[in-house]
Amino acid sequence: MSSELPATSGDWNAESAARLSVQDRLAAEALIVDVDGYEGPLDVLLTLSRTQKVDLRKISILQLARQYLLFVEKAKALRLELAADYLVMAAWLAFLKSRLLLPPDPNEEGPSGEELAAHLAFQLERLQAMRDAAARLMARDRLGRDFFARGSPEVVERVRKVSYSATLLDLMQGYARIRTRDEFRPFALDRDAVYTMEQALVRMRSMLGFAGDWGDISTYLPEGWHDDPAKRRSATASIFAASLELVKEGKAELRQSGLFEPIQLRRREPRE
Amino acid sequence: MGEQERMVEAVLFASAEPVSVAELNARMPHGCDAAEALVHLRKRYEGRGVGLVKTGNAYAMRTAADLSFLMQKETVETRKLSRAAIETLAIIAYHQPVTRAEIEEIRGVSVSRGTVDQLLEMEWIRFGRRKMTPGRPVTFVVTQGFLDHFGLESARDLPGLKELRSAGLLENRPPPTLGIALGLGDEDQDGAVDENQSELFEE
Amino acid sequence: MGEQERMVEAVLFASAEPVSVAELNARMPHGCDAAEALVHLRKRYEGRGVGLVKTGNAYAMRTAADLSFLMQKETVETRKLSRAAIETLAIIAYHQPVTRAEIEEIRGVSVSRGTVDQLLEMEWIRFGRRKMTPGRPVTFVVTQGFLDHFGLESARDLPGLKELRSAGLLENRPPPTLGIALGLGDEDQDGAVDENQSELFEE
Repeated sequence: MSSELPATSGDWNAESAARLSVQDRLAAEALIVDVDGYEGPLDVLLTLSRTQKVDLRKISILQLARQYLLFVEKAKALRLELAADYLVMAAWLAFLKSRLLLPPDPNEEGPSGEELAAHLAFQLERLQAMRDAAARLMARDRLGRDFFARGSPEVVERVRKVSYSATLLDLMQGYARIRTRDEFRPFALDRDAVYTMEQALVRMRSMLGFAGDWGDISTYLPEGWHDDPAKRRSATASIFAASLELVKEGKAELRQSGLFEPIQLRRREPRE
Repeated sequence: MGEQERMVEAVLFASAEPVSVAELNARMPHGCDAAEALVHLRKRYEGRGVGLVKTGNAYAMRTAADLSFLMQKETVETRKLSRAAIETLAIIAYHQPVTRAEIEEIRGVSVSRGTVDQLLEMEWIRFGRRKMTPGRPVTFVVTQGFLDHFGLESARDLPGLKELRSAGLLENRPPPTLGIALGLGDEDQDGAVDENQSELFEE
Repeated sequence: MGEQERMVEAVLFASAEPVSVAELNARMPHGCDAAEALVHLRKRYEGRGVGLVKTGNAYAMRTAADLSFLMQKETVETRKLSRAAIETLAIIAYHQPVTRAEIEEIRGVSVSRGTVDQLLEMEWIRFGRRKMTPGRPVTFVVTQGFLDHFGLESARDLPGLKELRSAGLLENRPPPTLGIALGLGDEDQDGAVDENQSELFEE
């Protein structure tokens, strides 16, 4: 389904075209859109019914049926492919039209043409009512546009953090802890037995280039950090942390065959 | 100012979402009566820059709508809804609980899955109870989030609801089609069988 | 209630961040005096469940501190801020602007990148000006969010060492030294071993 329906207002009803006002013609020309623009046959009927300029309750279904059939004829003439439901509606309206025009056959079963027409009118009115309701709904004051919720809701996590994890007291105690330590202990001594992760990273980065095959990470311990238990522990921990960091960066791989087994590392070949 | 009023005020202020009376009571010390405190609080905030708003069975603090001009910074761009989505939403709101087939009957076209998905995703609609008709189709209803967004206390406060109802436009009037029109296979005119089928095909 | 008071109330309520007087004035219609409206508003909320709070040079609405117990139910999960992070944060607050080297100097251990990143991410610290020393290192300062969170008007309001001592927060005895502290860079020297481990698990 594509392109446009170059119909003019006159096409709908040639005789009355001359009598149509400019406004009527504009309304009718609203139909000159591709069929995709319509939300189904009922939408087309509703649009067509506006050209009648009357209350939907007093609409002439007969006239509407004619207009719709013309609309479909026009589309066919332009060799536009109409969706099946448009054609089904056309057939149904043709049937309705004949029922409305012909004198009622007393032997015929089923609802009268008037009943069918009344239901179609009801459907159109109901659809129009829903459209109006939708428009009114969307025009209401709306959250985030016209009225607003609390901009900084005191959520959950944050509130918890106040009471639990980082209170002013924590902060001051933390500070006090450091200052007290400072007053009594020269920190320089501590660093002796500390091999930082940064140091470990620098060391491992420079060595990584040669680690093509799996090797125990303990082999990365620096000289002189093997014997003193405190120093060895510090260096081991940092080497391990640095290994994890390298893995995170995608530069190395780690493996361990089981609990407490040696941890092995090798360089990871860059993927290209 | 009553202590309970203070508490309700604090809880509602702290939350961006509406808070139900039950939850208020649960959070306040035992023996408190949130409902009564809410009455006082609502009065206290009358005519102010923010006010107490009821939405569904919950309450929330919201800024006064006449001050929206101050809030350019806070305005959130809502995703633009298609015409189909807006109409579908209105039909669900006014006809709820409503089945997909009923929505299609009203709009005269099939409801695309994307439309329903979008509304579900925005948490403006949700599934309601299954209908006790053949095939037991699922129904859709609007959510509290919908009420909150459109500033409605309840679905009964939808604009024009009474008029629509008294005009009979919210009725599910069965089409007077029997026998003859069936041959045309018109889905819109037809009853339960087609309804169920369209659901089958789409799901 | 003054119209300007209503406006300030609504803006402070809806804003995600504390708002300065200058911004209030910029957002309100020409000729409004936000500062004056704030005075009235502050008075109006005295003793209520929420109150007007000044943080830095900006204003925000906060629930009353004595009602914080009401927010408990909303809590889902929290991660405790690690000791390393608290200490780093404290040092930044007390010594700002301070470089990483200076923090390490004070703490006696190196500061891990993760700790600084976490604090930056929480928006409790930010980068300050570079120091005019060799290498022009960056400095860290605390943010408005930090002041906001800890209910401080400015970092200068933090109690000094003397006050800490008189409040009993400063232990006069050095904590026992455990020479075997793990050297994971960011660990405390004086903490018990299990504390260090819990830090490992928390980060």
